Amino acid sequence: MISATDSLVGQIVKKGLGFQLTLLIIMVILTYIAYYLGKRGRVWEIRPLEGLEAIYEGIGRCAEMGRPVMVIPGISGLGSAETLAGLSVLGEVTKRSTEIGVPTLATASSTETIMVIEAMTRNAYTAAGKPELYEPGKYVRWFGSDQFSYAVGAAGYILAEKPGMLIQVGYFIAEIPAVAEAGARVGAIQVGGTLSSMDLIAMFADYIFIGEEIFAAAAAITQDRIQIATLAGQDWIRLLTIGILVVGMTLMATGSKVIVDLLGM
Amino acid sequence: MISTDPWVWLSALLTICSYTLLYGDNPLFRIAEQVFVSVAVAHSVVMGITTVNTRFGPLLTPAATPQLFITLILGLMSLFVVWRKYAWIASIPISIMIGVGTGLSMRAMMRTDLVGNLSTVIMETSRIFVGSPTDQLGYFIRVTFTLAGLVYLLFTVFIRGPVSKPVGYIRTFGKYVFLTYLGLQVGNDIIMFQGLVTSAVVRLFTTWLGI
Amino acid sequence: MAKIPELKSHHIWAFCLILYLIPVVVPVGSPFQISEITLKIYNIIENLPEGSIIVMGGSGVFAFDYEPGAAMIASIKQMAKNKLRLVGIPLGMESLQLHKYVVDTAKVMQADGGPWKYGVDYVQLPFIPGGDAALVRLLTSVQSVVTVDANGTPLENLPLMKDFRSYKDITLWICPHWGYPSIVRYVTGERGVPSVMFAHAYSYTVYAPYMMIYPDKVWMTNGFLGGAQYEKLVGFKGLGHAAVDSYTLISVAYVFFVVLGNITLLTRVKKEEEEAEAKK
Amino acid sequence: MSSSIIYVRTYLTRILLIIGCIATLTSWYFVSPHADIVANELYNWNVNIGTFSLFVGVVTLFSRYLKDISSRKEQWEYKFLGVVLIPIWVIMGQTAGVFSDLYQKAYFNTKITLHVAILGQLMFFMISGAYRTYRIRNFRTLLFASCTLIIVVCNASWLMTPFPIADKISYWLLNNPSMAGYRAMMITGAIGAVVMGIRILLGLERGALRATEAR
Repeated sequence: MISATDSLVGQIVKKGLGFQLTLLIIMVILTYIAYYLGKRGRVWEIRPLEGLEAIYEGIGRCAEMGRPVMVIPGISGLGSAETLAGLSVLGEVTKRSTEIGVPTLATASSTETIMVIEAMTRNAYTAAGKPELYEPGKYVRWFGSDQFSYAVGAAGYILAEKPGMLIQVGYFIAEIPAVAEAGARVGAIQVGGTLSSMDLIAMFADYIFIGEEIFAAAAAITQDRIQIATLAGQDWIRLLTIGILVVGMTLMATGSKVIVDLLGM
Repeated sequence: MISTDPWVWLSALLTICSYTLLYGDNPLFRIAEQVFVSVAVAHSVVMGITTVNTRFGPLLTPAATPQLFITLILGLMSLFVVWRKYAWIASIPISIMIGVGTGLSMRAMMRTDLVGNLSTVIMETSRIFVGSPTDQLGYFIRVTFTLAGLVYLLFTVFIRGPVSKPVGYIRTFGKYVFLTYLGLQVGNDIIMFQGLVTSAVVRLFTTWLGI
Repeated sequence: MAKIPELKSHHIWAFCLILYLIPVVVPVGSPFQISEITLKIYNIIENLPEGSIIVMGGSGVFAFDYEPGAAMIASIKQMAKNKLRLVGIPLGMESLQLHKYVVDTAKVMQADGGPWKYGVDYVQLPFIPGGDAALVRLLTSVQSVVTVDANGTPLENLPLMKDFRSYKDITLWICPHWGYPSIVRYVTGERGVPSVMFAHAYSYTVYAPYMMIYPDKVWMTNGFLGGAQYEKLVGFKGLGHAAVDSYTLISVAYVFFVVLGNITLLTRVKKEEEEAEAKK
Repeated sequence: MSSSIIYVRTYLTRILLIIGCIATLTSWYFVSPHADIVANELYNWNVNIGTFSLFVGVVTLFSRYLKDISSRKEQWEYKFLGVVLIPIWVIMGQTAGVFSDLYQKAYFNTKITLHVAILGQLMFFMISGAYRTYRIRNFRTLLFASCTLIIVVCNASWLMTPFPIADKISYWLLNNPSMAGYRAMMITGAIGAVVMGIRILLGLERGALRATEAR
């Protein structure tokens, strides 16, 4: 009976891909369950993130020093998940700093991102009961939509305004050194996070969001149930992979290659 | 001897213009940047026209197929992405591209980046106790660092009870694993960026000025 | 203890620029050894049977791919010497220009006095859009994706393309581009074709896990250093050598400035401590 | 636009997306010649449709530049340069051909030269940045700076020549601790990518289709 089933499966599923297909199906199920629970109101706690705590502390220090905070949510448009995470951070920073009278400055290279930042700043001042302090273009600057014209403009903006804290969270690539070096010159505390050029951010930043921590930070800030549920679903899969690794390594230590064979590589 | 090739002169002058960035924002850098952006966009147009000619040329011959005609329509529809009002027209060809791209990325990521790495980590466990001490240490580091890194990247999982402390230590260790990787990567990046400066310097002083 | 003043960035940059000029005026000619992995790749290509088809392909940005270009040029010289055949498959918008640049610089074509004849030993395909979907389809049927070469010549008129129909005809895929993950995932992972990447120093660190996944099928050199090593193996001096030459001085400057930065910090802390002590 | 048309449109795009995704997955995981035919056809379609994406940049750029030039917005002069340069370049490219020596020379000596120079000068920022940020204040900076410096010196011939082991140390560090750190990220990145795919497939994530939603 078993061999008959095996041969039937063998006729349908390609050789060596059975486990990968099973894992994919499990991932579909886990993702959907997490989404379903999130939609029904389940909220998961997110572990403390060093970068986020540093940002909150940094706002206070900027208030003490009488210097502004500068936030840059990356060089991409709104289609990038990293930029959206950066905007979540920016929204929270603007809200908190406006409440205690610290100006939040921002720049970006994409015009659609600039529009969103401008709206966020206006809302933050209105919510803080200080709408008279808001002026379009006063806190948000645009230096061109090209990578390096933005970088040159941002560096000049930093040198002129001397922010006490520089936050770069979003989508960045090779232009990071040109901007972050200016931050180092004015002695700003730097917090950064991106996926593709994290090494360059890490070189300059005092606190970093490592890898997908930027999405965790965005979810923690917005408390968006679906975002948190996605994070939780991915965590279940990460736990599953850690489980596969631990079982596989234990068996391998006893001389059994069964998990490796099952993985089909 | 100084070069007499006009292309070399153009290249050298543009290099100088771009290096004025180190002095600060200035019109020379802006000109260089505009040339850069314009040529990049113009190149994509030239490539686009050439590729359209190559791919859709058969439409004017008896070898034309209905599929080719359909993809021409879909391709033209995709251009509507730039007009906000009619962007929805582009959603049809884009949905095909996203569908195929998503499927390809899922199967390839699953095989190579996920299962491939898991299989490799497990295999490496068997090599921790064989070979030279340097190799043994290397395999030990590979396995433990990967596991610690994975534990660090759990965000909503909280282990309570007696094992919570050890897991906390693993998580802290995971953070240092990433810092080690990032530090080593910056070190290796240096040779890349400085090599690009070298090529610019060689262009200016050897090719242009003939030193 | 006197406080060391902070250096201005412009002074540091001016100093570095002078350092860059030194090897141009007086070549340092720094010696370096050949890494095991570079030698291994060299030997793999060296031992390929005459007439084997090698693909140079992928997608990337030319300016970044300038770095892998150093080793690519050297390997093309080696291929021509060993009577191997090469097909260029550009999957990125600038890849065609990179392919032309490396082949022209290697001077292996008959027009440049080399042994290769276009269409017989080397064919350059045109840019193929479509990303990974194009690559996946091309692996199973080259002619269904592309029908002419970069000059517009029909593929059936090129003798080399008669022997190159699918992944089964590829002996080795070399990627001098940033987009190596696609090559590993689809060419090596799905079709089992061995692949080499002349990696950027940046991409060596991030693509190294692929070498561990496919230890007998994926190999990478490391940046300009790997390029210089490959040039040395093939026996000529190109951009790799120039980069390594200037790196000799720049690496010293890098260490010097880090040490200086720390001494500056130390003197500042000491000074602050002394001032605090005096206040007491 | 009436809501029923929007409804039909949304479902049509969803169905096309699912067909593309399922065909690609089915042809890989299952023994199915029919799925192979559909997938292969869709790959060819992708290549042809992808050709047109090359024109999107120029349309966007031109519409923005022309607007800025007509309203004499700040730095319109540079944009004017772009508007003049692009057609000239396109004519040159079409006349000479992309694989010609003339085109190659023009492209290499402008765009590539500039790109290499701009990227290269980041090296200067990295050195002055290292001077300021690699100051050992805590364990984190100690670890980070030492890792960087070890690789910087081990890659240098002045150390490699008297101490050939430097090359081995460099590769050992890159192939072991560095590789393992990135591998953890690669694994979670792959999980993230597959989950993103699943969410797109299940209609929980609109991804790039967001860009084409009617406003």
